[in-house]
Amino acid sequence: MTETPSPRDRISDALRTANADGKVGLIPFITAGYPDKDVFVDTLKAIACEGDVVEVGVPFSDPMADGVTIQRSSHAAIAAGVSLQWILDELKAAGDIGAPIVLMSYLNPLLAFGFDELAEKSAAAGVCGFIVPDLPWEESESFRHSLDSKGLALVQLVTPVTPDARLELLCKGSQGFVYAVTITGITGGDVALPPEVTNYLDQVNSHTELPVCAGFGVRHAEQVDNLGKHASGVIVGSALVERLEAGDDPAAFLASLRA
Amino acid sequence: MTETPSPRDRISDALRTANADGKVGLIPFITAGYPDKDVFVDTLKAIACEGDVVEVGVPFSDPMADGVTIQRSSHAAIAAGVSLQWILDELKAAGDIGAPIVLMSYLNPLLAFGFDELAEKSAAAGVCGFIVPDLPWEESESFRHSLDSKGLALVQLVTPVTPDARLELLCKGSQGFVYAVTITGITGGDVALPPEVTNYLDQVNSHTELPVCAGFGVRHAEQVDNLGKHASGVIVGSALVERLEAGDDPAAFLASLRA
Amino acid sequence: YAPETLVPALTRLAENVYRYLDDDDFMAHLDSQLRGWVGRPTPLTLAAGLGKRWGAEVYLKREDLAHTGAHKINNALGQALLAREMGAKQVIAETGAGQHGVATAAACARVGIPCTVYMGAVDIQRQAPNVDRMYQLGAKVVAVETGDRTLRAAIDEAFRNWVADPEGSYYLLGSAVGPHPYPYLVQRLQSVIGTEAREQMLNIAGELPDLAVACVGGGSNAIGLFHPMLADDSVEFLGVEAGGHGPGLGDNSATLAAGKPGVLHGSYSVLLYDGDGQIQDTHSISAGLDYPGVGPEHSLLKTIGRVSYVTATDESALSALQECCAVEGILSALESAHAFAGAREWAQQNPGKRILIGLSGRGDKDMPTLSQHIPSPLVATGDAA
Amino acid sequence: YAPETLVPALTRLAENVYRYLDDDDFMAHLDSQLRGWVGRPTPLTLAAGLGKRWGAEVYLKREDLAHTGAHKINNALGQALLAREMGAKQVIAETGAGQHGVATAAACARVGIPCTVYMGAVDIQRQAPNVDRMYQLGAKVVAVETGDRTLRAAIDEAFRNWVADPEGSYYLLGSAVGPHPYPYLVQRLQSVIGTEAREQMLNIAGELPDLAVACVGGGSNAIGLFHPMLADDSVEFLGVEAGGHGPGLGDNSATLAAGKPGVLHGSYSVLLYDGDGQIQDTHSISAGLDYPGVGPEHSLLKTIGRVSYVTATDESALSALQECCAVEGILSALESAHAFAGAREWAQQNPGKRILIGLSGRGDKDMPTLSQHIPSPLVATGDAA
Repeated sequence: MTETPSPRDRISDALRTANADGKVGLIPFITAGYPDKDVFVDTLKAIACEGDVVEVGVPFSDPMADGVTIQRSSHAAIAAGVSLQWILDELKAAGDIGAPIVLMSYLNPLLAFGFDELAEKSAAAGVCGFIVPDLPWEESESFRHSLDSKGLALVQLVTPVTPDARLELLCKGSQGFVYAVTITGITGGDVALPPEVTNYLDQVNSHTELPVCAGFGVRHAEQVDNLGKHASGVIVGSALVERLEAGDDPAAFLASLRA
Repeated sequence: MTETPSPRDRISDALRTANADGKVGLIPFITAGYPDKDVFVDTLKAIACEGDVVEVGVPFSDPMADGVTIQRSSHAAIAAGVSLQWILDELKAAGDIGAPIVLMSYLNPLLAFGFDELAEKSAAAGVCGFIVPDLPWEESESFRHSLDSKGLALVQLVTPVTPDARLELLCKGSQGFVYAVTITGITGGDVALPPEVTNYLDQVNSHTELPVCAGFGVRHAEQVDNLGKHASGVIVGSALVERLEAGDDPAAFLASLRA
Repeated sequence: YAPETLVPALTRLAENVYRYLDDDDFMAHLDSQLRGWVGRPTPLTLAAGLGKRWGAEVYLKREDLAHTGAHKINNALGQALLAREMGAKQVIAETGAGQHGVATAAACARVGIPCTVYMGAVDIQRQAPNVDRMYQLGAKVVAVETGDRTLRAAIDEAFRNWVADPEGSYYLLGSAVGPHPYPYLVQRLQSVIGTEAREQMLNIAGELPDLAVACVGGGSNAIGLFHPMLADDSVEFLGVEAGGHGPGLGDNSATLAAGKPGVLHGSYSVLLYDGDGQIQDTHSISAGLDYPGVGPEHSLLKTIGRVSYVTATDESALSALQECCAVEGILSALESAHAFAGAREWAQQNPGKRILIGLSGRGDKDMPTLSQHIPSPLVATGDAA
Repeated sequence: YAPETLVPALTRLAENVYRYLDDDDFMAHLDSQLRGWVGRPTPLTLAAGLGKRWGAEVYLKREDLAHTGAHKINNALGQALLAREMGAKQVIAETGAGQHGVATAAACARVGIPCTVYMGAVDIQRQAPNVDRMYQLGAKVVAVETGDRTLRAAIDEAFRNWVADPEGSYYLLGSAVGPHPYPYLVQRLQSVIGTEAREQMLNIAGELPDLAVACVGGGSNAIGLFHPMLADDSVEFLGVEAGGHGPGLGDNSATLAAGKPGVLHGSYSVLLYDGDGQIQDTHSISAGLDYPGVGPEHSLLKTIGRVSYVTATDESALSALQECCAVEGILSALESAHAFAGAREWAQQNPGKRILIGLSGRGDKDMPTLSQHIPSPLVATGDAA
């Protein structure tokens, strides 16, 4: 009898399955309830058909590590009444959407909710893990403790400026996958990867058995293709949110990236 | 054979003659060339018929001891091209206007003209003396020296705050008449003289044989009548300039003051 | 609690902070610039007029007389010198009331590093004179149109831009907030206020104050005044937060009075936020106090009871400002006016005491706000002859 | 050369000036207020950046750091204390740039005497921030709509009002002009600048300057800086007047360069006037220098050749102001910027010298003018993700 995989393993498994199929893992990101609260779950299901893992942004008033698109979507979602509680309620009601869900949230909404209660309700809602951009490893023990009890992942972020020793620490500590942030986004016109990016991704891979997913400004299939040679997956954020804002079909856009 | 009176004596004589006729001496003041340069001499002659001595204001850019009416008229006259030279030219061309003329001027236009040349040209133009509000006794020697050579008066001003010893000095030093300034003007409605004013005038009189003329805000016959009991003459300045601005007949106004 | 992108930069900053703040040459150079350029020591003024009205002995620590007009320059100069030592190519900074922006612009010009200042669009409106001063001093000013368009949004934006270039840029944070080592660094650089004031009290008053009072937004001027006297048991401390219109959520910026522990701008401290963890929009008549957080050391000092924290409303700050103008001829910043309001109330409850007030800045920058609240009747030369 | 009405008041003032300025108690009290309230001594700043650019060793005497932001407070405080000793019921004052008005308002508030400030309507426009500061400090401000509606008209009007009540009012004149004893009184009270600067040069630079430079309008800051060093033969002096648009009559305020002896505002000195003796309308970008006269002691110092006087145009003053901002992080007043411009030119002709510049005030008040001349491009947070 096969043991049911833990929520955090479901994330890695989904990415590895994609790779095994010869595809780059795809992690679409949407800000919860944006631009329309009423179709949140429908949108989620639609992108889950095309993506391997789905990243749902919990809107925060002060998204200090994000660009203007995510800022705009966060403030609009808050104004529309989107909260962590609402998201968990929606997810629970939705049941399995077809892909593992990772919540991206700044720390304060999580603190306000309470870590233990959050872990319990997240697990119940089918959430598999968290990405918390303002929670460095050193200060994450209390939250990790709560997540561990439910087998939820705390995905660690690494960056091109992370020193090697710390890279090792973070790669060891990460769960689900390793989120490799780059600072300089790849612009639409330039589909070739500069050597410092490929070197960086190769170096991250050398420290971990987990899938490494790259958070770039991915907008085109060529980028995905090139990235796939150095990373297990890519995260598609702002570009997707902009498509949703424009009323385009998110699934078609995502499908085009791996065409 | 009677000696021709000096210009400065012509001033005192005119005031004493009025007093001998049972009248208060009347010294109308106009700003030269205001409000209309073309009728300056005509206006002068008209007011000379009613006044005993005529005071002509040389306009100055910074009349710091005068009120708004004289300021306004001075700036307008300068703008119209009135200068000390122009005034002397006009007076010379006019010949005898029927009353002794005193020029009122701040010091700087006189300095710019040159004291000796000024005394000579003033005497030639029929000017009998000067009133210089910003030339205190202590600093007047050089100018007095120039005036003396032509027998012209430098009228000294005294004020209610002048200490007694200084009052004596100024009264002794004055020529033509003593100009008794008051600070608080007598308003139209109040024709009675307050005791501090009558005391002040009586005190000035006690220091001099010269006629004492009061520079009040004289506007009504009753004021002139009351002042006449304590002063040899009154100076009518702002009220007359305002009549001229309004286009009223200056002679009729002056006549009404001694009616 | 900083984004991972900043962790190496913060680690490097912390190393340099420990290195240079204990380096005799660096500290001697800083001291000579504080004396020769900033104008330190700033005076201690006996405010006899206020003392008489309040029934107290009142002293003012005059940071309004420091170069650029507020205590902010102590920190800006120290960090600009540090940035130069660390080889920074540019400095970025946020500003609320504009005082930190002006101080940073001036310090960077003096030290020779280009600088960019992020300022909320709302604050740009209400502190226009300071915006022009930053331009004149060569800073690039960026109007932040996102979020609440005040100090908090400006900090968000400054961090966001630091994240984009954490090695080449030095983020010159203006208050005792943010991730480690900023609260420590700012406290160290601002402690010159309290160190001087302590010595001046002993020299001029002959004794330490019974109470030291300062306004608290982020809390840098307060921690600078208080820290060097915390070991003096006879001294009580009062931090005065912005009470705004009143105690309702969103009506004030009284973080310690109304907040809960939380994380914002990389530091765990007391914050104003709602049940969902969203940071609360705040209100204060003074842009410099209009911030939903407070330095972590103040949280600690409140918890251990060493410092009392109260609030002063917009109205009481305005009236205290006018009183200081009328009686002492000193036009205080609206921020500092909160300290005066708090001191006045404390004096009424504690008659006959010796009070030291941190006058953190001058009020020239507040003219647009003050003119709105306090009418200015202009008289013209009339027609009376 | 004052109206007779004022002679007794001036005599009484002169008696009191001689009495109190030689009275140890009065002078000790003044000194303690200068230290405790004004913030004296103001620093001497080594301006290494300017020095490097100019090929000189440059020091700045920082009157911009004095309370209310300019040297004017030295005189205003001294005279306000004198007015109180003399039992004045109210103080009247004129102001050009507004600095003297603000200083007088502050000093009168501190000393406890009501005050009225006369200010030309044109200056009220171009120095609006200072007008609001005067209001806040409790002064009554009267807009002078007569004459040229600048400083000169304001002095006319202040005298006119003093004439109306010479006993109850104290006329607190702001520059080293007007009838005796004002030029002497103002020189005495401003000499604290030069006395401090002389001592600081010896302590900090180790030697006296080769050149001391100051801007000259009425000339109070220049006489204050120069007077205590006139006996030092090794020191040269340079007074810099406002060259405005250029040398044409009416285009500048360069009294000593272009004027003749004359009488204005009760004093015989050099003046700008036309052939008819009418005082000339003047022009300068800096309201504080926009005056057609100059203190009589400057006339004398020019005549005997002890001080050289030159002019700096509006344009060169603006460029000097920007240079000082960019290199030293100090925003100087437009008035003082003329001294920088004059110093810069002198340094080019006299390489390698030690130059002391009187930085008479800060430029915050000039923001409306500077913003017109130096554009301020505002950047907003863009759409670049």
